[in-house]
Amino acid sequence: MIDAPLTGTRPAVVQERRPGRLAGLFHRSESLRGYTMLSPTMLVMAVGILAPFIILLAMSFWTRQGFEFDTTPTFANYARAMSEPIFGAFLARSFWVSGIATVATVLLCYPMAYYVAFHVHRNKMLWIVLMTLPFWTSYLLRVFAWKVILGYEGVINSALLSMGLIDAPLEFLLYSQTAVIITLAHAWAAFAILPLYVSLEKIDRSLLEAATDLGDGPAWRFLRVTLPLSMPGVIAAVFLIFIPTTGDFITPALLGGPDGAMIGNLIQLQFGAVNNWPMGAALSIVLMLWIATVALVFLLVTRKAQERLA
Amino acid sequence: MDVVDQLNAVRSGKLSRRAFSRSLLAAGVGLAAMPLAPRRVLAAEGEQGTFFTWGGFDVPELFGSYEAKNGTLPNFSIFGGSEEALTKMRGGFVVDVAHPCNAGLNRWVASGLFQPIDTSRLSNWPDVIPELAAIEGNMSASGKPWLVPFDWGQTSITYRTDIFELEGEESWDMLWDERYAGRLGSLASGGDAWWCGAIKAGVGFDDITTDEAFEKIAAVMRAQRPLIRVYTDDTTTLEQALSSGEMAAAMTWNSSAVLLKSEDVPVRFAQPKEGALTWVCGPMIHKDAPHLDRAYDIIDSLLSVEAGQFMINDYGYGHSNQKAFDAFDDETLAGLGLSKNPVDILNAGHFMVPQSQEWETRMNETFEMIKAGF
Amino acid sequence: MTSTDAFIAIREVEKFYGSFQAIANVSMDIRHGEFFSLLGASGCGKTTLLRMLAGFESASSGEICIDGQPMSEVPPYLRPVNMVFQNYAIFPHLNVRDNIAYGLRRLRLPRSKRHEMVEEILDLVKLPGYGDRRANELSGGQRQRVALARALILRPKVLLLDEPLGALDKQLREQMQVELRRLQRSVGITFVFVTHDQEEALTLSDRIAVMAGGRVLQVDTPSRLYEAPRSREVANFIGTMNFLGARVVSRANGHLRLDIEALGQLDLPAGGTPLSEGDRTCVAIRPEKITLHKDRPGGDAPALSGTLEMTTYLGERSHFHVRVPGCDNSFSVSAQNNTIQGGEGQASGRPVWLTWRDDALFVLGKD
Amino acid sequence: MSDVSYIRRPNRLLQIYACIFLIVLYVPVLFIPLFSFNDSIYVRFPLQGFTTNWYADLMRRDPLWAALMNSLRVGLSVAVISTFLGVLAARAITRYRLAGQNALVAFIMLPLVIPGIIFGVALLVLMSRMGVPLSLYTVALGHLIVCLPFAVATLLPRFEGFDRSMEEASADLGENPWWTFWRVTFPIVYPGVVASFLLTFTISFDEFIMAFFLSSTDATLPMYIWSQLRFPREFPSVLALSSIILLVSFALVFLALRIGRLGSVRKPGAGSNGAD
Repeated sequence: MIDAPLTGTRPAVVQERRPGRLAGLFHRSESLRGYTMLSPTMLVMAVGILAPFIILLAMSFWTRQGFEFDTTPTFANYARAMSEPIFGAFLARSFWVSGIATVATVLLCYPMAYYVAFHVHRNKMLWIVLMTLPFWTSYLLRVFAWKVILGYEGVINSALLSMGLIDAPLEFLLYSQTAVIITLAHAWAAFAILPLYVSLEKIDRSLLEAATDLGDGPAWRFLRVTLPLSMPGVIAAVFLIFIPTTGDFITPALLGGPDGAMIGNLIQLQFGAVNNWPMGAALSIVLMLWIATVALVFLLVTRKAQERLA
Repeated sequence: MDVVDQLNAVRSGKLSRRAFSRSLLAAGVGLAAMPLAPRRVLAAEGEQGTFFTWGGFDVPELFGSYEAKNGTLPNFSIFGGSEEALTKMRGGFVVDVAHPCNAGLNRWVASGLFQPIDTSRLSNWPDVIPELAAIEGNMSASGKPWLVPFDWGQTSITYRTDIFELEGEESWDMLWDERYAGRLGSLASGGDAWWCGAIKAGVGFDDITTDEAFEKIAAVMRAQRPLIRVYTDDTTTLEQALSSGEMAAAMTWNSSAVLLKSEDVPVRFAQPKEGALTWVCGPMIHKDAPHLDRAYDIIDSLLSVEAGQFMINDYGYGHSNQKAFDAFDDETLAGLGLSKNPVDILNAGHFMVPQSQEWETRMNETFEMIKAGF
Repeated sequence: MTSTDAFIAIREVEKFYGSFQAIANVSMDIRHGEFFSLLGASGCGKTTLLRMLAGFESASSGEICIDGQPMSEVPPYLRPVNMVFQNYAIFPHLNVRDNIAYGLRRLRLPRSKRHEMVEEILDLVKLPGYGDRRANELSGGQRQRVALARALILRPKVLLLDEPLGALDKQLREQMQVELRRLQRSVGITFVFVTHDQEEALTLSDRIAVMAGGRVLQVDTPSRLYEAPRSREVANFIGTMNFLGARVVSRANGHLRLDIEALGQLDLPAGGTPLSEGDRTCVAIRPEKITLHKDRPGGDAPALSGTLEMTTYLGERSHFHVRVPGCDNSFSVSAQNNTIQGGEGQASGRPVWLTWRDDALFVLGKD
Repeated sequence: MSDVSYIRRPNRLLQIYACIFLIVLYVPVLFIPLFSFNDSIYVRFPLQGFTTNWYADLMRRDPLWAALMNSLRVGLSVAVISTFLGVLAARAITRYRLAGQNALVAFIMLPLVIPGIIFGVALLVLMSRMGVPLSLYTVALGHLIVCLPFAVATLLPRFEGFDRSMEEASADLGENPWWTFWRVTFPIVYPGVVASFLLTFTISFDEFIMAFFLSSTDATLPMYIWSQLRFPREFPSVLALSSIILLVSFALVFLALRIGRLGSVRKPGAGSNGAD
């Protein structure tokens, strides 16, 4: 937009409350006002995101030296992250575990979101609240509760034992990747249900009727209309679950057992017991880059799949 | 409750939605404007000292004399392991008193974050068992100790007497017993497990820094890993697993066995023939302690007889005050793996030797790799 | 027009959005107490101009003065104008009374006084007793009245109306037109009214500015606009018009001798047109000023012969399309049904003759 | 034919699935109140007997109350600030055409797609490098970063659906931008503000990872729970407190829903006897 230059030759305004020159400029320049309004948020984000990341990036090129850091830049940490198999293995395990958990969560929540969007007519809000209320309890306690359920004398084992289906408690339930996956899927369900519900609810019902009218049965209608139109929700849900769970370290720490530890635990160790902050920083950067890559690939694949379907 | 009243008012139409939003906002701003640190609110009672310690030591029973003197309990900050604590303090976290153990003593002192303790300011100092205070590296150049011994105990094996079939004497072999593969537990911190591995591997604590020792211990730890159900820093997990029978034996401290016995679980705190791992912990004062007088009050309170009796009775840990043991008979103490003469225990077991930061880092890295399966 | 007439003076105002020129050098005056309409197709710049009066858009260059005061530095909330929005912009979170009293906050009136004013204005817009209704409980016409009341209660120097009747059905629209006119008379405030509906503009306005492509084509009273449009564009926009291409043969004594297609040479008054010999132009005639004959009329008045193409029956009158040889477009003829010679059932393809009174044909500006 | 359309006719299979889903969703959560009445410090089956001791015990657990208060303080501060900043940002984004707008929105949403551990670690590094002592303020900053994207994401649709002529009408009626915001904009986007407030409060109240890296002496409730997971003596009290929190939040939500429903029932009823 082109604004008139503020020339000094304008006739004086005889208005009672005459705003100043600056206020005038402010009143006229839309984008200036916009940026001013956005600036506090941006400032917080800059302090909270940009600054820490710059320092994290810098630190990842340092090396530990006793209590201090050697700030000579070096790729040693990244070289280690590449060469030592433990890091790659943990990264792969993290992606595997949270990938499975994500797929399971989205698959299990989709019918539920679908049900509420299409088959609940009264009190939809009540259903939404019912589905999100469990997430108002502490995450730690929910994880802990799963420990009770999956445990040696836990609910599942007791039930199976009393039904005579097993002779001894199943030990693989707890302290395993299975336990981590089950717990993550439960704990993050709300993050799948809400975006799925929103995207399904948005679908114009007349589109479904049109599909039926044009000869699609329920299955085809779902595949050719409902599913593609709800893809934004599916993608949002996948990102909202996959990314945070990849870096999770509490759930594996509490339920994972020796074989369930994930990259988050390794990073946390670098800042804790192992006390190698530069290595931890490097691992964080590596994790972030990998997540970005995986996310990108996922986006491309879904786009391709959508094109194929359409 | 305020919010409920407000909601009711909205419902009955007494309050317009605008007024409601405004009051909600006002409440939010009010609360937001409240200082985030509650200590400022307590300032009227005088600033209290901060004790940086393990969970479980933040109980009023240990601070009777402090409370009597200052009218309230000190502030607590809780850590999960002493490494984590040191890392945090090196990151600039200032407290008055922190609570490390003898294994970390050298590194804590080397960090330059602490000041020697003036024992003349501690009324209970004369009753402290001198051998505990005389641990290696504890004397500063000025002749004052860096760390005042407070609690001491053992890392050993707690096992279910009804499940674990003992073959011969109690021994560290119990935690390497393949009959109980998947039913053994271990503490996750290298500060316990690695040292126990050294005992099992027959490495003397004085040789623990050698490469050879590293390899031997690592081999032992690797052999143990497939047998372990879970490594955890969380003693509750081990206790629960023991009490449910999920585990037959686990590496624990004294307190786990005491707690399980009080719940009538048939367990024993083993006295392995190779000797248990022995340690002593105690408070250190931060060099920039903002409340130095309170810091001494905290330490003196920890050293009191009352605190000692609570530690022995409720937690099963040893205490540094000789007089605290007077209330207990020898049998009780023996059952806890304690003795009125701690020198007996210290001699019978393996007393942790403080190590350098480099060693700690190498050990932790190696042990974490082993735990992760590499 | 003298400067004292200019209650709102718009001087050489231009508005660019990027490189797009929304308003092109517009200058005009609006008199005090006048019902003034901005008429044009959508995108002609009429709403932009209105929003510049309200202060929501600033001019890229030029100046707008209201009651002698330049407005460019005055933000919307300090301007002595109020607006009725196209969608009425009734605040959904307030009831009718609070909506109407919205602008009174600044005046710091006692509650009872405020209440009284609202009741008074509710009577004026014929919504007594509706104070407690919420916005979503009102019909379109009621919303419009509330929007009017909300703006009028502040006694603005100018009331701006942005196509306020567009969202109403035909019957309600006509009713509201009458009412708007009544209101404007009774409050005596200058109204600036934006519309794309020429009939509405003709009905309501004291004067109308016809706009196209960001320019003002003509500012005039409704009758002058209808009877004497200055250009083909204006003529086309207001009502239906038949055009005949023409060339100026000569000009003398305020008369033009024109060579008109299909008609041959004719003398017409030049009016204010700046035409001179050799210029190409148009002559125009309104459909209702043409008389349709089944048989060749007598006398020597100019008459055109053609064939009837189509008849549209419109109840009180009928519309005929007549093709005349030598003309590009077919002629539009409108006649009251009681005056048609030959009545209903005019068969297509039959020959007809067209005649008109001498003064019905007039010449437009340069093409 | 039923009164619902073809697309919406009931599906028995889905109904059964929905029931099972809700049960699975709730069972783990309901263990918390269940064990808060169990007469054992260990959380395990079989149940040992009924007791309300843990609730009575709550009163004496000062550190627990301190942790709760800390979490409330941080949560409310974070909710107020992030909602406020979210309102500003959402308004700026929807109201003005800004260059690089998409990049700015993407930047704000960044924390949604970066694991919390990385943020926690990065902020910890920054704080320690700058010599800022850890406190509830640093925790609040961390939570703010986590919550802001949620606040903006909640508020943006509300502002996008906002009819700009409402604000113009207010300006036209003589209100300056400040009053226009409070008298028109805010009341209209109010439901979004409440949603954002509740969401950010909930997130902050339960946030663990940031608090893990950024807290000091003053533990937040999740940090306290974490420390108590290792010490069974206090743990049942944690369960008791959590049960109370659960109950209060259930009550509040249902109350709010009820009010909402009463409001929405009243409106059409009043409308039907009015318009035209």
